[in-house]
Amino acid sequence: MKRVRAEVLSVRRLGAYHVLTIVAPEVAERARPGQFLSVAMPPHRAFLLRRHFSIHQASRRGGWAGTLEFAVEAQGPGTRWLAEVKPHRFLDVIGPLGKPFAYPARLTNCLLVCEGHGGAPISFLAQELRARGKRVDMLIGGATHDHVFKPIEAKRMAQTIRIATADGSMGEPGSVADLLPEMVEAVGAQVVYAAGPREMLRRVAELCVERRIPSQVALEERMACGMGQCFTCVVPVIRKDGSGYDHLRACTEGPVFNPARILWDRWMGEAPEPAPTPPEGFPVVRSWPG
Amino acid sequence: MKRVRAEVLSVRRLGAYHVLTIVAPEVAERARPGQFLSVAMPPHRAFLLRRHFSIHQASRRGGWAGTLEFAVEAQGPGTRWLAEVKPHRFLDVIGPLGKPFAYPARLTNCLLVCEGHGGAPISFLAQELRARGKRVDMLIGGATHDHVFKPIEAKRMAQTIRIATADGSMGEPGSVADLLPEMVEAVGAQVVYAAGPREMLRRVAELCVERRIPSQVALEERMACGMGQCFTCVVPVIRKDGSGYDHLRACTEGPVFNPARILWDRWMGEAPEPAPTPPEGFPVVRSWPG
Amino acid sequence: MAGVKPTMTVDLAGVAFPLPVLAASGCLGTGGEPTVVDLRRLGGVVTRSLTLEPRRGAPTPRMAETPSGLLSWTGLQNPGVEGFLVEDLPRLEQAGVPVVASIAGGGVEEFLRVTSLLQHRPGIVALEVYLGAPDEERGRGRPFAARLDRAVEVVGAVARMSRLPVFAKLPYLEPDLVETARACVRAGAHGLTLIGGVPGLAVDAERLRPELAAPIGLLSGPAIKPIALAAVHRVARELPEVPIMGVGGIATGRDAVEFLLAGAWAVQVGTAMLIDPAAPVEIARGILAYLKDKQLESPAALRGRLRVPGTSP
Amino acid sequence: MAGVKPTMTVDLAGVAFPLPVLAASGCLGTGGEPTVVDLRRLGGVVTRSLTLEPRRGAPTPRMAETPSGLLSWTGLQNPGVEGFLVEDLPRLEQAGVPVVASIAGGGVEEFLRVTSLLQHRPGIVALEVYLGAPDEERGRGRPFAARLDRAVEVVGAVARMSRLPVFAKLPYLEPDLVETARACVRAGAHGLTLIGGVPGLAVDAERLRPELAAPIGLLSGPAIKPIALAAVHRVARELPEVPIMGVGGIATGRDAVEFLLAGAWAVQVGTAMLIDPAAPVEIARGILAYLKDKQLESPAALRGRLRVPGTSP
Ligand SMILES: Cc1cc2nc3c(=O)[nH]c(=O)nc-3n(C[C@H](O)[C@H](O)[C@H](O)COP(=O)(O)OP(=O)(O)OC[C@H]3O[C@@H](n4cnc5c(N)ncnc54)[C@H](O)[C@@H]3O)c2cc1C
Ligand SMILES: Cc1cc2nc3c(=O)[nH]c(=O)nc-3n(C[C@H](O)[C@H](O)[C@H](O)COP(=O)(O)OP(=O)(O)OC[C@H]3O[C@@H](n4cnc5c(N)ncnc54)[C@H](O)[C@@H]3O)c2cc1C
Ligand SMILES: Cc1cc2nc3c(=O)[nH]c(=O)nc-3n(C[C@H](O)[C@H](O)[C@H](O)COP(=O)(O)O)c2cc1C
Ligand SMILES: Cc1cc2nc3c(=O)[nH]c(=O)nc-3n(C[C@H](O)[C@H](O)[C@H](O)COP(=O)(O)O)c2cc1C
Ligand code: FES
Ligand code: FES
Repeated sequence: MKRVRAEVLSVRRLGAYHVLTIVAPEVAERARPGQFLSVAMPPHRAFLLRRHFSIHQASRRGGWAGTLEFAVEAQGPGTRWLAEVKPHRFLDVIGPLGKPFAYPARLTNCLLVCEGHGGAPISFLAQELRARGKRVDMLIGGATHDHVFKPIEAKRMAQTIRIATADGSMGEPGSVADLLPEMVEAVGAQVVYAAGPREMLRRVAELCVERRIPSQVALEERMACGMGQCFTCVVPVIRKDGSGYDHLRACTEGPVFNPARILWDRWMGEAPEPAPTPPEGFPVVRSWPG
Repeated sequence: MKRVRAEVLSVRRLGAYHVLTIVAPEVAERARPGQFLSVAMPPHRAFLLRRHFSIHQASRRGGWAGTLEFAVEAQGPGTRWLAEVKPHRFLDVIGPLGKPFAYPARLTNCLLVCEGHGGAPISFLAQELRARGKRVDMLIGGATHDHVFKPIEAKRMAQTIRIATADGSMGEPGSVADLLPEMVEAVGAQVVYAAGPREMLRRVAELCVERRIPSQVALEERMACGMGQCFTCVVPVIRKDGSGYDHLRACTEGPVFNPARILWDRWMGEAPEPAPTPPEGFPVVRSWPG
Repeated sequence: MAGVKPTMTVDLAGVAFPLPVLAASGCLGTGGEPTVVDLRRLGGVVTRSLTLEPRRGAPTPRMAETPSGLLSWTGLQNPGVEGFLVEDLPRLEQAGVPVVASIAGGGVEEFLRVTSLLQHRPGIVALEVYLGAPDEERGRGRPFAARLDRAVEVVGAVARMSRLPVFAKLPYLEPDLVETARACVRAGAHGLTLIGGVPGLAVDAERLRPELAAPIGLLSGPAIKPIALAAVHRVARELPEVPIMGVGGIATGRDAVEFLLAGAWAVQVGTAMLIDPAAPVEIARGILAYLKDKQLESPAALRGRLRVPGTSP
Repeated sequence: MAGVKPTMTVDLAGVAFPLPVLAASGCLGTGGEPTVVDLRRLGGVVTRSLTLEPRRGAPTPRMAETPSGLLSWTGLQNPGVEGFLVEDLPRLEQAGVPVVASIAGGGVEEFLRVTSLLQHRPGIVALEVYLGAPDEERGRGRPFAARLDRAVEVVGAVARMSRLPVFAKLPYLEPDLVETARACVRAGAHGLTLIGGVPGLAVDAERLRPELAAPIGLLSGPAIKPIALAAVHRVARELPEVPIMGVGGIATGRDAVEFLLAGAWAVQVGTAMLIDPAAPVEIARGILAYLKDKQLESPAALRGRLRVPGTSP
């Protein structure tokens, strides 16, 4: 990972997103799909922490060599600030961070599933898989048609593509997870990749475990540092030997995980937990049985 | 006082200052020299409190009717933000606040003394005194020639004017307070008005008390609200009956005070105080003998 | 969606406040000053803490700005009970806003005398005992709240005398906040106001001096919101029957909702009102919008609804 | 002006730190992770608090952003002493940075076993006893620091065993901070680290849940700077001979200078390093610039130089 002062080349509106192109050759050179960037906020703000964004594009060749793209969905103060950044401003960027998606060695049929801004890394992945001669099929979704990430580009890259929106304003109504079982059959998916909201990822995980399809998901967990220092971004992941689980950092041991090993209930806060001992104002360490 | 959404018409660089012109008819109508404005800071900043500025100009007639001017000396984050505000942006402004300078009824020879951004209210006052047919003489100073506030305009309004700068880059080297005794004699000052740093004001006060010249000074004390609500802005002022002193709010009972009644030592933190009782983490109320 | 029309009235210890948003003590002068705040649109006004005699308070400087916070110590400057009754109360009464009188004193006796002078005055609906006030009698200037026995003594004495509901206002205490709150309630407090700021220091590195003459001040504003929320949550969980006024860093309707969810029955607004005199009005509007959105009938429906994982809702 | 060339070395309890700026516990992983932080340019590294066995820590979410602050609780996740010695210490040693091992445990015994395993390891120059750790033995999960007797017991036991200087790290306590600090020193602590964050709560009003699973976390970052400064000032004034590491909200060289003026001997940087991994380096540079500007020879020359009006300088 590198820390760079990256110039903003452009900010383009894209439906519900703003796509920022920045100049960061050292980062672009190494960036792989699934990895992310961390961007510092401006000084004197009440919001201090860096914000994290999946790498949507890294150009290593041609006229755009050395540039990176990421897509921002403006929600809170940090993303709103970024969406309004002016070209030629410099950003304090660290990247590439985290573990990328692994490419399949032998298997060829890759089904890529995304919802919302999860489309940013998935679209990058589609491109890289295609470059490796894989067959790519895609399921793309979002809250409204504005949230469906780059459907035209997806059509160009994918063999087949289906779209679902929560409000039915584009493609089928509902979640991409509803279309998943059918799609897996239809395209003969051998590997599934997914990025997007937890509920959707969890359903992807369940289906893939059930059908024994190898899969990888890119998660988002709140990150204070994004660089492995603070341990605020952990995800409960079952150990390889099955002897329990560990809290792994989404920023360094992720954000790409094997969904079969994630303790989804626990991660999503639905595990039946013992009532917390009275913290009396101080946090309490709770031991979590493996 | 009124609270208004005021459009910024222009921001002009003026030496070390930025002069902002805003549209605020209801405020402009009532504004008098010595009064001030309070300006809200933008959201999501680590600096929250309103900032306060003397009214430098209030146009009630002509093409600029309904506009107000104030001069900002960029020092900290709040004033730096204001100095960079773009025209047509709206500011949340409350004003006019505080007690204005009183105009003399019979006396005619007014000596006006200022240093730094104290020139902003003093220049407004000069204009109003002239409009009332008074003789105005001025002493203007600052750290460097860049800090001498509108000397050309002052020359137009004043019978005589002398300038002093700390670094000697304009007028005489030193403080305006050094020139004061001479100037008082030379112009036959009957009333003295002053605005600027405490050290200077205090010397003005001493001279005026000694020579029994009526005088008024505009003070700056830290203000959390500027509207009389919080009592953070007080100044120790001797009671009229001499029976002790009160803590008067600079924002409502000032910022213009009779300097003869200010306990300068105490205000400037130089009064010999009893050692504070151990606060043990909590502030301690200390009673201050009158 | 059936349009629920929430009522905003809240009842704390038998006092009905028309809105769950009050002006916090010390942030609206004594309440009688002319101000851009529209008193009629407040749920209530807590007065500046009142002592028997006028107090001049701490020397200046009295404030410093800190990251997302305000550090201040005015040292209980106030016009004294008489001054308040003559100068300020009439205007508050005329506005028809419920007045909570914040009472202070250097010792128990003073608290009692202030209580006796205030409790029969029309317009005053409750008393708030300021336990952050320095105990000049037995505490060498430390606040009454710093010693459990003294807090209990003051609150107990006032509660026994008072015909009005009594709220005990506590500064931030660690780790004994819950214990002190409980002791105040046992001693007779009908409700609690949490919290009154956190001690802090600001340093002027250029002049090698504290920014405040005090030199320690109380930190308020958004910076302390998480601290105040934790305080309210902890006490409300242990004392769910006791009316709590939540205060500390509330600047938006959403902030207020967070306090209500954490267990407050109503909220007070201090620093935010110094910045935006209309803040309490906006905050009340925000609570109303939230209630409508969630189809809830009153602020009380939010009380303590925070779902802590692993505990029943 | 005669160019004074300040030396930046500071001595705390016999340990010479090359710079007065250390990485605070828990904010540099265990210290062995690859990071953009250049370890060689730190005055020292305080490790994540280490327990005997690996701990998995608290469930997620573990953090929330608050106004000018970070609320977090990781629940002492750490690889255990063995994991640390094998995985992390070698890399720290190789970088040649002084290592302060932060030790934790659920009870006195665990603190002692951790001490015995760490105190002979080369590279470790001091121990920091984390009294914010939950007392699982006798405190029902409240921190050791919440009970004076327990704080004294742990610090005393570690200090008696340890061949290295021992720093007691205290969370924010009100009103008993000075008393607890003094008791820790009497019990054998050679120095103090102040402070370890302030308990806080953040609420997600949409989901009616606390933002943190814990649900209470520790507030850190600029928001708490005034609180930490007051803590350092109060303790330093009472215990001027005791080396204090100041920590809480330090983000700039100027912030660090404020802590040194208030009485700290050195500072630690936590949250700021999560945002800007080079923060400690910049902070050290800022201190140096200040010393040069003021013609002072070392950070020690700033110690407690804060001139409180009415007291002798
Ligand atoms: C690995 C990773 C990749 C991401 N990729 C993208 C992307 O490509 N496009 C995009 O629009 N967003 C992405 N996000 C989410 C993005 O980081 C958050 O939307 C953003 O931080 C919110 O900041 P805010 O100030 O707008 O909102 P606020 O809600 O004010 O943020 C408050 C705090 O919560 C954290 N936070 C809020 N939402 C999230 C979230 N979903 N995930 C992690 N932390 C969060 C923030 O970082 C901040 O610390 C990604 C997050 C992670 C962890
Ligand atoms: C009645 C009055 C009239 C003023 N008129 C002018 C003017 O015409 N032009 C001008 O440039 N400045 C004027 N000032 C000073 C101006 O308010 C401060 O320079 C400004 O608030 C500093 O804000 P900052 O964010 O730049 O600095 P910071 O130092 O970051 O401010 C931090 C805090 O200290 C307060 N503060 C800092 N300096 C002063 C000061 N000198 N007086 C009062 N509070 C201060 C700020 O309001 C803020 O709350 C006036 C102040 C007062 C009280
Ligand atoms: C300038 C100022 C003066 C205050 N004076 C008092 C007071 O006299 N009595 C009191 O109980 N609280 C006083 N407070 C504390 C507030 O009532 C409130 O508890 C605290 O500021 C936290 O709330 P906030 O963050 O909304 O300001 C004062 C606060 C400020 C900022
Ligand atoms: C994510 C995180 C983890 C922390 N973990 C520990 C810890 O394990 N042991 C400890 O003593 N302090 C821990 N702290 C507290 C810091 O060392 C420091 O005391 C506190 O954050 C205040 O300093 P700051 O404002 O510079 O962050 C942690 C702080 C953070 C933000
Ligand atoms: S975000 Fe800090 S360790 Fe992952
Ligand atoms: S600044 Fe609030 S009373 Fe003057």
